[in-house]
Amino acid sequence: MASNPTNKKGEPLQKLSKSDITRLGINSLTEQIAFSFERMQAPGWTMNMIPGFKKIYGDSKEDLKEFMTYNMEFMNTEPHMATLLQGMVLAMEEKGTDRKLIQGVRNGLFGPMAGIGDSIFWFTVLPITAGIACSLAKSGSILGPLVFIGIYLVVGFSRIWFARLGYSLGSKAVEKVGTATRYLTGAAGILGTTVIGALIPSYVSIAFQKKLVFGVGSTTVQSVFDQLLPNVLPLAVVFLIYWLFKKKHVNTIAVIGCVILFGLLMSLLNWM
Amino acid sequence: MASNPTNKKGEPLQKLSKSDITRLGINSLTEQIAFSFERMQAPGWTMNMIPGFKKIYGDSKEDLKEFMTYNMEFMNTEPHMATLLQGMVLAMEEKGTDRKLIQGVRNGLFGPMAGIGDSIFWFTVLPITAGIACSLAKSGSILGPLVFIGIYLVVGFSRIWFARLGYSLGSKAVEKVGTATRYLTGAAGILGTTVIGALIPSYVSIAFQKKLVFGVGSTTVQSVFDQLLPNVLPLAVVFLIYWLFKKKHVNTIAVIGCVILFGLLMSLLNWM
Amino acid sequence: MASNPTNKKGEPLQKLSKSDITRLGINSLTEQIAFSFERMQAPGWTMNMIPGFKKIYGDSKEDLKEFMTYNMEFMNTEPHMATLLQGMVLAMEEKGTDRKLIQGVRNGLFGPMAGIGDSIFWFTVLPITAGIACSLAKSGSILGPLVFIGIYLVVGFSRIWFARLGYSLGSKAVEKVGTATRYLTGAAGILGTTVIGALIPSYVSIAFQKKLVFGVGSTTVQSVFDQLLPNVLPLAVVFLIYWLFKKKHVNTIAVIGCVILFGLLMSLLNWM
Amino acid sequence: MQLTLVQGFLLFIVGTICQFDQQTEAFYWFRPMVAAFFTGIILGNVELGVTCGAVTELAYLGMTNVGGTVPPDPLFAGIMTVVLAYTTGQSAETALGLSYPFALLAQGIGILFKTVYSFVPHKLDKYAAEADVKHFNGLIWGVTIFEAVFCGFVIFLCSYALQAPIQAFVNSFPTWVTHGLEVAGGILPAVGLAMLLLTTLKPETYPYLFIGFVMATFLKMPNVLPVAIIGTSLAAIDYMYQKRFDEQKAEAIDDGGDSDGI
Amino acid sequence: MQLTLVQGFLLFIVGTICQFDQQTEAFYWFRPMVAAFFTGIILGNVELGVTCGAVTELAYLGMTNVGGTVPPDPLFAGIMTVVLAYTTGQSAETALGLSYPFALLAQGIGILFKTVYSFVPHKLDKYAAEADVKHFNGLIWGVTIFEAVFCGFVIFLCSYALQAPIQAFVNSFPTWVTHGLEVAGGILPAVGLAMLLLTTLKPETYPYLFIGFVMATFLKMPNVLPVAIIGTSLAAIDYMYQKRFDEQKAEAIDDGGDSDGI
Amino acid sequence: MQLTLVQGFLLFIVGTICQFDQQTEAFYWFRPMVAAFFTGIILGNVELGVTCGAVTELAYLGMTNVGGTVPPDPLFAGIMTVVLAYTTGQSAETALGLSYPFALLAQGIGILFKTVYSFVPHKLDKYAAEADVKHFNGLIWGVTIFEAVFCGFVIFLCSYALQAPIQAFVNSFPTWVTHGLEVAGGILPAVGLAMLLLTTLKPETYPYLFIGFVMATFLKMPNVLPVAIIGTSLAAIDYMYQKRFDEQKAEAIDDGGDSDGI
Ligand SMILES: OC[C@H]1O[C@H](O)[C@@H](O)[C@@H](O)[C@@H]1O
Ligand SMILES: OC[C@H]1O[C@H](O)[C@@H](O)[C@@H](O)[C@@H]1O
Ligand SMILES: OC[C@H]1O[C@H](O)[C@@H](O)[C@@H](O)[C@@H]1O
Repeated sequence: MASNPTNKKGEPLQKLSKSDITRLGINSLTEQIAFSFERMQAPGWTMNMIPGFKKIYGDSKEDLKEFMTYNMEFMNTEPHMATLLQGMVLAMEEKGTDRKLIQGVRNGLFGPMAGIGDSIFWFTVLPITAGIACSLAKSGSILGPLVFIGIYLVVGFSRIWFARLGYSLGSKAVEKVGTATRYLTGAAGILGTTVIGALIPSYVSIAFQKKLVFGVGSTTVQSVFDQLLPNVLPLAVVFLIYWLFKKKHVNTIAVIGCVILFGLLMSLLNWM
Repeated sequence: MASNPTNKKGEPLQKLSKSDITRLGINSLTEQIAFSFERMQAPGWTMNMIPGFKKIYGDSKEDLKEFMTYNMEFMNTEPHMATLLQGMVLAMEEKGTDRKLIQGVRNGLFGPMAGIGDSIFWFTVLPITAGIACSLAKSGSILGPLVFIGIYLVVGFSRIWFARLGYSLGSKAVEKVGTATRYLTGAAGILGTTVIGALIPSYVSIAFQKKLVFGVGSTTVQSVFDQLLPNVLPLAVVFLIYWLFKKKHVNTIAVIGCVILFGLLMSLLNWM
Repeated sequence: MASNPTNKKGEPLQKLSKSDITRLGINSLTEQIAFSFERMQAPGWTMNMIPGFKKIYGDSKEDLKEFMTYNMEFMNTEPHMATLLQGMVLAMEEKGTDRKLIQGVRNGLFGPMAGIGDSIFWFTVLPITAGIACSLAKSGSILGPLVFIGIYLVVGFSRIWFARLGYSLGSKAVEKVGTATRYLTGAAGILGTTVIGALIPSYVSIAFQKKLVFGVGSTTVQSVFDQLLPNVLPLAVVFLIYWLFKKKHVNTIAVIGCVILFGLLMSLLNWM
Repeated sequence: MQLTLVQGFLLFIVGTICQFDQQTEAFYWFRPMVAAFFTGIILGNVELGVTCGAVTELAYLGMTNVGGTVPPDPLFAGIMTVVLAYTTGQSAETALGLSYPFALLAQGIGILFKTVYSFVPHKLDKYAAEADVKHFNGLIWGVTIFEAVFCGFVIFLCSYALQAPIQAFVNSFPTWVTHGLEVAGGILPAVGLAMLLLTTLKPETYPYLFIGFVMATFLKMPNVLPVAIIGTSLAAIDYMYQKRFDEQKAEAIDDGGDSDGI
Repeated sequence: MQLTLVQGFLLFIVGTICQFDQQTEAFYWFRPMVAAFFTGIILGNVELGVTCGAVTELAYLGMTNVGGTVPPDPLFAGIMTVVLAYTTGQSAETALGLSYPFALLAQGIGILFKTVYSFVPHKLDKYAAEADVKHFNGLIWGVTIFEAVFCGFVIFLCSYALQAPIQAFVNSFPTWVTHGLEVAGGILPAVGLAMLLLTTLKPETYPYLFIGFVMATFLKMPNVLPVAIIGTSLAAIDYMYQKRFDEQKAEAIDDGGDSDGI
Repeated sequence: MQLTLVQGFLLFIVGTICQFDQQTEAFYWFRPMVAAFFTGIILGNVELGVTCGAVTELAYLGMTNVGGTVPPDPLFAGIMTVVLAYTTGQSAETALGLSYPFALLAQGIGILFKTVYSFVPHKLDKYAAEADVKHFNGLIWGVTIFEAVFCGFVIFLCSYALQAPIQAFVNSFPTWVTHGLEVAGGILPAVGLAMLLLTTLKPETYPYLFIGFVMATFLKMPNVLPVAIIGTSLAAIDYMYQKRFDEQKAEAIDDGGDSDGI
């Protein structure tokens, strides 16, 4: 790390204030804007950080160019985790950290962080919030949607907190950032995988028709699977698709297509 | 450790016989005698060990003075664990171990040992014994109380065994005492915490009235908590009180007072 | 290890082909042939490997003598695991490994490997296969036995795969064989013990008669045990027999005799 | 009952706003629970909106765009379930079934946009190279708002303008097709989960997948929170061991170094 | 039915003995199961004593004096439940409710004694400084027996002498007060548990708290034994790892030292 | 119904084959599921065979010869249950009870053979010392086939030839004996499990025994597969730690060695 880093104009870098970080948190509510399959979240990711970057580097066009360009690389993670990473990036920029290193941290983390973020926000917060709201809403009470909206306002603005967390993590020595993120991704992996394991039986529903029997005898097909291991079919389907992705590099659209064809076929055969 | 330790009169220390230790175990049935909030178990703790100490140190008043004085410091642990510690103390006295060290071991251990002792005797032995006795007693059979009394006779006199265990642990090199107790408290902590976790839902009962609904709609308040996590209220209450103790240093009587006020309030509001 | 090992005739050792190993796998379907309490599986174990050994050592009677003799020592393990060990032994023979070492590996492994093999084949594959087959067969459908026979054809011929696995393990440096088997037995122990723990309640059935009450009161005897811990009797019986084997070195036939006497006694007393 | 033009227009506005939220994932207003609530207000039957929202929300819980995928659209499902329950007088459950084709339609639109918009980053690269923040931000906001308005307009069409023909088209589906799509819908969440496994599943985490699976299969839990609690607990236990491993190593190195002096 | 003087006197004796046991926690005769049994014998209705004992024991299971706290008194609850069932002819369950105020009364007395007795250790310090074992022991036994006899006497008052006025006083409580105290009684065990957590809860043990909690919430167990079994198993697993860590370290130091020679 | 001589003879053949399979444990044709199926075919009532096979298989699941023990014989149980259901016209469950003595008889025969055959390895030692493969293999196959044929013949006797007298003998058992044997049969699987524990139970694996036990006691599982899944998961977690311990050690040694140079 350079002692007393400067921008290309030779001016010393400025420090970000707490309100700059708060603003980053609010900006990043649009982190996923202009999403496309090409670069996914790169546009929003870059845009959100521009005000903070300008604060640090002043109006040096040269620096801004570099910054915008290297950030426009492919990027996709869970939005709250994106905010956290944005905080880390700005903190490292502020210290004049080598951009190779910043890129390394970002590219190494967005995948694993997506894992934890999705486990938390998509797969734990959403079903619990929805569960509570639905139980309130069942009889038509507006308390249901109001609670839902309320919780998600908090979840939305929690980005401010994630921005701060990321900023303070990023301010640590680079080495410590490494250790911290290693532990984080380790823990995240365990939590995420456990939750996904539990979601398989409740999210994926696939079962043979109740009345479907083997040609001979009256035992139903589904009962045999249940005898083997309840929910074995959802488990198998998830692993099958996982394998298609991982080993066969099939793309998502193709998989979705196959699923739909499979559904139609099963319906036609009257098997499911 | 001094080679050939003596008492203040210059007489060599004596060894305790097995029956001395047995006697210690029986004595310690009164370890909690004269309990007060000031020093809790210190009186009984000290009293129980006097016969053994006299055996070792002869009738040297000087030594006895010192012994009684340093033992009258604050002390509170689960009674069986106290017996174990008493055994350790006498063993170390017998070896002429430095009293600073003895005090260190005692003060370092009585807290964690309370944890394991309470987990075992208050929170595992009692509910199980009670459960069995109640199931026998339900229809009025005296087998219930007899079994209860019988089990607790064994539990009471098990102190003899604890005294022996403590004595043999204390006879080991001080260093090994350290290692052994470290492992012991580690394991104790895990066992104790697991059991406490399980007791929360069965011991603490707090729930909103069955018929209490939110102003709008007919969903009951309690059902929303159950939807979130069954037994979440008992869990929350335990953590709240834990936090009051730990961070706010509120004293027990005040907490009990608050709980009673809270109960009265909930009753008045007809919420619980 | 001798570089360029030879047989007693001074001829260089030959390599086994893939089909030799396949043949070993098929041969070992009879690994348990001529079983007696004296040496248990030693005869089949030895016999199965003779063709492979002859391939390596040619028709040197001297070598074959030695080979057959040291293999005729006591041997008992789960048959599939035996196949795996046979593969390892032939691989080591092929490398001219010292026979002391081969014997060491064999004698060190057949016990632990029996543990894992039995856990897998007797205690996991069998109940699951039987469960599925029975659910299909309940209404008389021949699908039941056919599925059973089908699965066990696969299980039987899986020995070919085990032979290959063993052969490739045995071809590794002896040191690595050591590490691999250490991890293997560790993992095997955990899996096996977990499964056995679960089988206790479902395989062992022992309970007092429903209507048996204590002399006084109407609480049934069995309900008290259930109150203490469901399935505590099966657990206790397994530990009792385990203790008889381990500490008292009682032999199996005697234990079975006692169990039968106990059953008759309980029946006579009308307690069970 | 018929929708009035004003209601159709208001739905256009709500649809646009919620769709914008769906693109940014800012406040989760694109979830059926919220979108259906707003629709209920517009149609003058809040209770219907809330009830349909609850039913639809639960059915679409697994429909996430994890990993950038596009599932049958929860926003369209939320709005159209209320609209169809309102216009046909059917129950929330039946309306949920009827709204499924609209969710598929919107899924198609979503995929289209995310594919076509692949030209956007290339333009943005150019602006970035010139540090032209104004055009950079302008393009980003422009395309996003365009997609939102477009979807809002489709909602207007489906609910008001083309009500009759669209419904006719939908009704022309034979039952086996509708049912087949439902079967597929039940399986679709597996795609999101498999996608997620691509990032979280490693040799070290495999065991935990099965622990979670077995818990959910054999314990009666109201939601996934208890599993998350256990998952966090197991992660914490592992974290402590990993930390001790590292400390150990550090100490060992130190001790190794120190030991020279002995 | 009325109690006779003899019965009142015998209750005084049983009360004194059991209270002494409560102070020393020697044989758990202060638990309702035992105290109620003795009371039943005295009242000539063993079966009633046993039944009331069972009901009260279960209700007061959580009432422990862990950490030196004083809960609503299980001894008074045990005795008075039988007495009240006997005198009022009510069921064990109803009598349990009626006995609650007496348990609170005794709780008050207990707290008072343990507070007032704070003077005792100071005196004992003096005797200790003089190695005066006789007075040391004398004071200890004296104050303990005094408390026991005092409580025995209160039991005598409550059950025999002041039966009528006390009951009148108790009956004057409005229902909301009695119910409120019951609600509080349900929460009180949390105090003992929280207290215990002060010693057992550490960063390393947190996960296990939740494992225990989830087990108890979602498994149907007759008591806490299965959790204790699992807790012991987990403790054993952790113990083995901790031991290996230490061995590793020791070896590493040795090896480090040895390696110089290589 | 009576068996014909041809049927008796066919049962002899099936019995011999399945018994040979029982001795080698090659294809599990000695399990009731298969043996009863074949018997059903021979008796011309496949459905009866299959149904009896299912009932018997479940009852004998725990009857394993783990560790070289000999349990009540599943093969005889499988065949005789079908035969008895066929001849007496009783239900499968009743026939299962009646077949129990035959399973005990065959258990006795099995123990006898495995004891008497202890002379075999001594002979084999001699052949081995002479590298006489021909006689070595010949003796092995000879004794094995002899045992199989012998058992096949006993099946022939039980099912056809001595039908009447054997049944008379069996019926002469008082109920308490039959019931007593059933009680013992329920406990017998404990022997196999205890035997297995001799090899798998170590200080390190103790905890897992209880984890498995608690799972099976408190979760409703159709079979042992979920426990095997969890067992594998726990084994994998432990494996990862053990591996890290070893790596750590290796590194520590290296680092210790390297540190000299610092
Ligand atoms: O999976 C990571 C991430 O992928 C996409 O960007 C979106 O669907 C997000 O909601 C998700 O969190
Ligand atoms: O908590 C430790 C200890 O505290 C007090 O001394 C008593 O309540 C004991 O019963 C308890 O075991
Ligand atoms: O227990 C090991 C082993 O023992 C005997 O050889 C047989 O019963 C086998 O089936 C078993 O696997």
